[in-house]
Amino acid sequence: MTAVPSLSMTGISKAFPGVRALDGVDFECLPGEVHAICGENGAGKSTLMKILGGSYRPDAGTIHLAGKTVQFTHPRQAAEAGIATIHQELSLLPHRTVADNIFMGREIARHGILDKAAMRERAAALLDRIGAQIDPQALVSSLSIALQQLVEIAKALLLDARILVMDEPTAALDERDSRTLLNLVDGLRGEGVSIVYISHRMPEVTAIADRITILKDGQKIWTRPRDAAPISEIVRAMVGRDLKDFYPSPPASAPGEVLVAITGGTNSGLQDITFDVRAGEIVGVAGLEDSGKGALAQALVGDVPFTGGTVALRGRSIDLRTPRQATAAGIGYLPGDRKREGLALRQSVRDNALLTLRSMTGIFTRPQRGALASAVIDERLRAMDVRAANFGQEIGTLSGGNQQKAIIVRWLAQASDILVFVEPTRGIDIAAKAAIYDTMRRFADAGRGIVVISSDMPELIGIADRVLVMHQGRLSGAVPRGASEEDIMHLALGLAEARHEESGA
Amino acid sequence: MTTVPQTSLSLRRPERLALNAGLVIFVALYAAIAFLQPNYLELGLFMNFLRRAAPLVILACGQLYVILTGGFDLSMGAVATLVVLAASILINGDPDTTWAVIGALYAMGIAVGLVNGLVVTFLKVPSIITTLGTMLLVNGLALAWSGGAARGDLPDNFRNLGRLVWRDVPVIGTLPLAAVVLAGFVALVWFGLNGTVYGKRALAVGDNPRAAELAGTPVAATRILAFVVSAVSAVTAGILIGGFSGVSVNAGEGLELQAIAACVIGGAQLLGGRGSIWSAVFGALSLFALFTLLNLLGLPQALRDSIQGLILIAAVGASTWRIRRRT
Amino acid sequence: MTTDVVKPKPGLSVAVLLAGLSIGFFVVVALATGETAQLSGQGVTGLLQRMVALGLVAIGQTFVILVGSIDLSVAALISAVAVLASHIMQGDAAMMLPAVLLCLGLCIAVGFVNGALVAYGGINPLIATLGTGLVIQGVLAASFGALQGSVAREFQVVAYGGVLGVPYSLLLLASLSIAAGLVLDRTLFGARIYAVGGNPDGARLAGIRTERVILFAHMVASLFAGAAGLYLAARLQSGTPWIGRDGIYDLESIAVTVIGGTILAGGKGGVAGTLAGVLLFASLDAGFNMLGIDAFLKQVLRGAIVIAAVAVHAVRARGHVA
Amino acid sequence: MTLRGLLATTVALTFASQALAQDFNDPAEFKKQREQLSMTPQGPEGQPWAQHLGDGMVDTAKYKKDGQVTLCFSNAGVFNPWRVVGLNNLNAEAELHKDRLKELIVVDAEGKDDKQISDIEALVSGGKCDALIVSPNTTAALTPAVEAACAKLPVIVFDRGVNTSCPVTYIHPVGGYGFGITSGEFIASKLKKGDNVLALRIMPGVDVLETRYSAAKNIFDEAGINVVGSEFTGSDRAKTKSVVEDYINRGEKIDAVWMDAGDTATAALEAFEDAGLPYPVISGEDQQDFLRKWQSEKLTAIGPSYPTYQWRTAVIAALDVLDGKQVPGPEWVLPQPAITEDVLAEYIDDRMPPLHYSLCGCQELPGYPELWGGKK
Repeated sequence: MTAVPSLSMTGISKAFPGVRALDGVDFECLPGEVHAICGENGAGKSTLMKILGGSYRPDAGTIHLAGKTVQFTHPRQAAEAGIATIHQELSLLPHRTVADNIFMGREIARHGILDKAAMRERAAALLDRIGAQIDPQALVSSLSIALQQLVEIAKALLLDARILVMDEPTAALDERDSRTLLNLVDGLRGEGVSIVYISHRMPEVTAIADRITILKDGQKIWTRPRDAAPISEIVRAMVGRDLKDFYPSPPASAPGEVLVAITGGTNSGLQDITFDVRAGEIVGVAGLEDSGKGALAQALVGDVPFTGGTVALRGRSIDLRTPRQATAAGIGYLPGDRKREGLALRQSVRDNALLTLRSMTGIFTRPQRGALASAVIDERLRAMDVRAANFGQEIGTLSGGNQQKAIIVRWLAQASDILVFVEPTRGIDIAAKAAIYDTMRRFADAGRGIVVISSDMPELIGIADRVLVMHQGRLSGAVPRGASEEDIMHLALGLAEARHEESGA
Repeated sequence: MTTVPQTSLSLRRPERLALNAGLVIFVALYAAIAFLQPNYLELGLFMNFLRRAAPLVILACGQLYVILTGGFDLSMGAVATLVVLAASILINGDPDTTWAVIGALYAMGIAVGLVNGLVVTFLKVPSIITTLGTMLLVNGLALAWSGGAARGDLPDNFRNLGRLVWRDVPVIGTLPLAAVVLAGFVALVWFGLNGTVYGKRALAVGDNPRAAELAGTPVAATRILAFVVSAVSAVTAGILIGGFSGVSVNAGEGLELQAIAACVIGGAQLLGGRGSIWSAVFGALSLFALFTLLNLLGLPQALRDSIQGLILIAAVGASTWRIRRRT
Repeated sequence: MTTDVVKPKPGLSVAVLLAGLSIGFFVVVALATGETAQLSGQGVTGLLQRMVALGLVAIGQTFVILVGSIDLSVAALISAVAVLASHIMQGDAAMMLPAVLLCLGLCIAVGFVNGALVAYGGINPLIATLGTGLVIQGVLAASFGALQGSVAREFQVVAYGGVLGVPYSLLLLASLSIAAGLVLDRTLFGARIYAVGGNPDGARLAGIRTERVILFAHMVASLFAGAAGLYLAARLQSGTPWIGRDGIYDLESIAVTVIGGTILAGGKGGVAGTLAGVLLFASLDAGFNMLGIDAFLKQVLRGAIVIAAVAVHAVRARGHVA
Repeated sequence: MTLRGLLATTVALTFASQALAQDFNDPAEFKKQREQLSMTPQGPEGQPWAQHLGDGMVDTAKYKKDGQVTLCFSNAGVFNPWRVVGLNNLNAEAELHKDRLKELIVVDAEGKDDKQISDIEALVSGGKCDALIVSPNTTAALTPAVEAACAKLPVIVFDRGVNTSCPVTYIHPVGGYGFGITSGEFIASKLKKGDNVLALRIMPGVDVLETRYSAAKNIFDEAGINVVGSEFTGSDRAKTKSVVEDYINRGEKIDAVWMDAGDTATAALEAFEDAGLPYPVISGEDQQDFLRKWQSEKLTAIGPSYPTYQWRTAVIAALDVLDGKQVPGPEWVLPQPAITEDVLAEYIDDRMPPLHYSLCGCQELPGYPELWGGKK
């Protein structure tokens, strides 16, 4: 292709206090091209995109759009230049309608007066174009995360952008919704849109991208066409070494006694959930976005409790009405949305790791006594290989992987029996992923159990000893280790009744 | 972004700065006072300064608990007023009942704190509205009970708490009882935040209540306790105010905003997650030193408000700027 | 994928419910105490007139709360405007226009300072506006001696005149309410306010100059406070530096706004709810008078009602509030 | 930038204010009140609330109304102890006239001008009232509302006035200058030229308080007494005590304390006690706590007053008007006695609460002393 690149960034550098985020990075994207950027967290992907989106100003380097030099000082200018960004974190207004959200910042107005009818019509048309059956008049807060993601996409399309930046657009989506999205991307490519695609999901990247660029430590490693970049190459370039043993090997011995048994668990989002978790076992839970797998996690940790059925821990019936009760019973929770539900961002790494211990001990406990002592928790954090210059630093400054490890330390310190992981590696780079999988395996091998709920099917297949599949609030079946993605999808779509049903072991 | 060792240094600094900000402002203001009026360097006058600042410092400490957990307590001033009026009515001139009445006052304070905490946590009414409501309610109750004016005098044993000054104390010369109460109270609230796990729970709850809840923190109890501590500190301050100057219907007027301002000047962050007991202590001392300085300067009364406003904005602006600079 | 269509006007139902309760209370009390004259046109006009000053301030407060900020300086600004207006007019009708313009200019300036401190200075709005309020109050009290005067007789028509039995002040409140409602619902500015209040980061990424929106919202709030100040000057003939503070317009305007269903975090709510909250306060005032409730007990009841009124819709919220 | 701008404005306005400060110093009024202080009141002996100074009377035959009547009272508020005692007086006086009074409707404006205007409008339009008593929150603000009420029914105004002559009568004691004259002259008589007096005031800008200070200041200036400071205390005891302590700590010699209201007088005295200093000469008011302290500590003191018995007068006047009797008017000036050492003992009543105003004229009223918070 010899077309003029619709986007060309050359020699982009950006430094933050103490960190060289980008160092002379070149990047270009042709019209009708999907160009993926891969790299570990901290490699500089987001910074590069924030510069493109006008949120940051580069220290050095130039940006050309269709050959013309541009300089952005506010996201608005980038938007006006035809750059649309779909952000990793949803930026919607929950109390406003879908139409209001799609037109946020770009309302159709004449002399400052909104033309609501026109906006509704165009919103409906846009939603139609991406195949989303969403009423433009619906409140965003009434939509599922997946539908909200589609609203985000509609928002970006509104611009008729020539350049579309998608930063982990499938992070919140399940397999089916992800496929819809990838089809959409394909369609946009056909319309001549340049798409910058950022994702940690390798299969997705190799399926959709025309070219792939690898960033590491703020520098570009290489840019290659898709065919010249097999996954193993990509991973090696990102991590700087081979990652052959990505998933830990399965346990040598069979699972032990039943740790927790749920019988007939029911609430507004769940029906008749019956399963158990044995000592030494990692149980995966798969399902589409609205299958109830999130509700299952919330019920297990007492956040949105079961209203019917029984939960027994080591044979004893227990109540799980609040997260505190679940914690006391030995069930720990690693939420999918780390920033909103997992971390106190302005507190230190150490404080976050100690949060549960401190919460469950008596209120008059001395803060430095026994397991609460800084030295003890620091040792645990080091053992988990949480990388921070100092465990007294605010956890908000750490990478996602290190944050996730700190939360794991929180529950290890509490000596929980069962850990409920939701999307344990969402937005986490590959090296940290491997470490987290390893920790999960070791945790289970020590005679404890894990329930891992994930939308990342290769992950479930790789880590779980068996996978429960949910469909419309029910368990539609279970598959043993070694099952294929197709088997799981079949159950998740409700197409088969318990093909691989098995009784607990 | 890769973490480079330097960042950790710059990240650790704010903690120390938060402590120092209030202290620095206080030392600067007190130095200015001493420059204008050198005898303020005498221990006796410093003790007297502490005696008078004691109620505000105590209120700020209580307010800090609530601020750490992410809320506000606007009802403190009303509680202090209630305490003064209720004490005069209940003691009714009989010094023998003083200690029993003080117990009853704390019970009332705890009741107000519980109401605040329960309404905020279970009825989900934002604390600024809840405590505005209880402020009106408690103030109204106090006035209705007393009929709108002081109903009796306080006996000397009650007054002594805020008024008594021991003279000829070895080493320090004079020692006001209020300063002892202050030291004791600060030690207690310091212990609450630093000597038990409560302080860290409160910070986590103020920072991210949802995350804290999912990590097993008793969020409601943590919040409620903060309001109770705040109310208890308002009772203590009320007792000192009543002791210092006697009964009046406006004993606590406006103290809640001063307490919030004090915490903020000392470096605590509104809406939670940042601050230490020293933010409250030195913030309050700074604010009180400012009042004293403005008195000494003999500026027109009205302008003192203006200057207080400017200082408030400047102090918060400076700490905002510090936080911004490192992110 | 299916969508449950949740209709987007929950604010209106809060408003209707609240207004209904307020009117119901007023009517029941009037009938029970035999004060049927209060249900006449004149009585109702009197009830509505109790809404004007607080209503004006509260509409402005609604703008800043919607944008995720808050304004504690309104009380001081009301006093400042009332004092300044009467000082400039000195009873001279010819000075009406200059006085009004100058007052509104002052409001714009104060709103600008508030907005700049909050939006560009990043200072917590409670502290920023508490600070500017203190500054204004101080300057005002210090200069009060120099700023005496009274408004022109002709200007008092704003408060005491009317057409067909409807006071101009009510028409003023009604028209400004409708205008404010339309601005929020139908204009670009309104949409931006909801966007910035609902999700400041998202709004910024969507290309909205969030700082500017916050700045303008503060200017609107100050202008409405100014309108209230001018109305009070007309009604009271001259301003004193305490009318704002004595009226507790700062905390009361926040309370009625929140009672009306606008959430303190911003991004949800509207003028209709706020007005319903104001009507509630007016009905309580009038009703308590008819019932002859003791001044102190009134305070107790009002405190309890503020909490209860907010609790009614807050209690359904999931998650934590601070 | 903006901050500096604000500061500049602040400073500029302050200087302007000092240059242009409004004059609460009216020599004619000063002279008039000085004369009134020494006048012999007319009316029943020993009942100062029914007495008046000067000769003016107004005819009220046109308001005469037979049978039981309803009185309405629009109160500015009960935001200080003086008004609390006053309201009790008014209620108790009404109690005396049960046979004539069908109802006394009291509405409270909570210190808000705007509310008081609405309250008056509602009372007038309610049609229940036969006469209206108004204690205005501020003079100018209430004028239009009172004017409108005058057109419908007889209006009696007391305490603060209104800028209209339409009320049947305006009841008030001699006034602020009188208060300042009594206290100022006493202090001047006890001090030497060049001695220091500290003035403690409630708040600036309030007419009835500013005139007290201006009168006293005139007298101090004449006598060559040095006013070391004039401080506002907001009627707050803690603040009063702190302010006085600050002056003492400054090493200032304070020979006398002048106060424009006595509710924090004992707090000011405590500052001297705590510092181990002798009590200064002091002018307070007629509050019980001050009088008791005066007696027990043998102070050199005076208690000028702004008597709360005027609240009784308002009801008396209203009923007289409805009886068609002549009443003193258009201003009903009540005597404004001061408590001096000679009569101190008779004003002390140990049953009463500390902030009870001794010149309430309420000792004979039904419900005394419990209604005023006293012990039996």
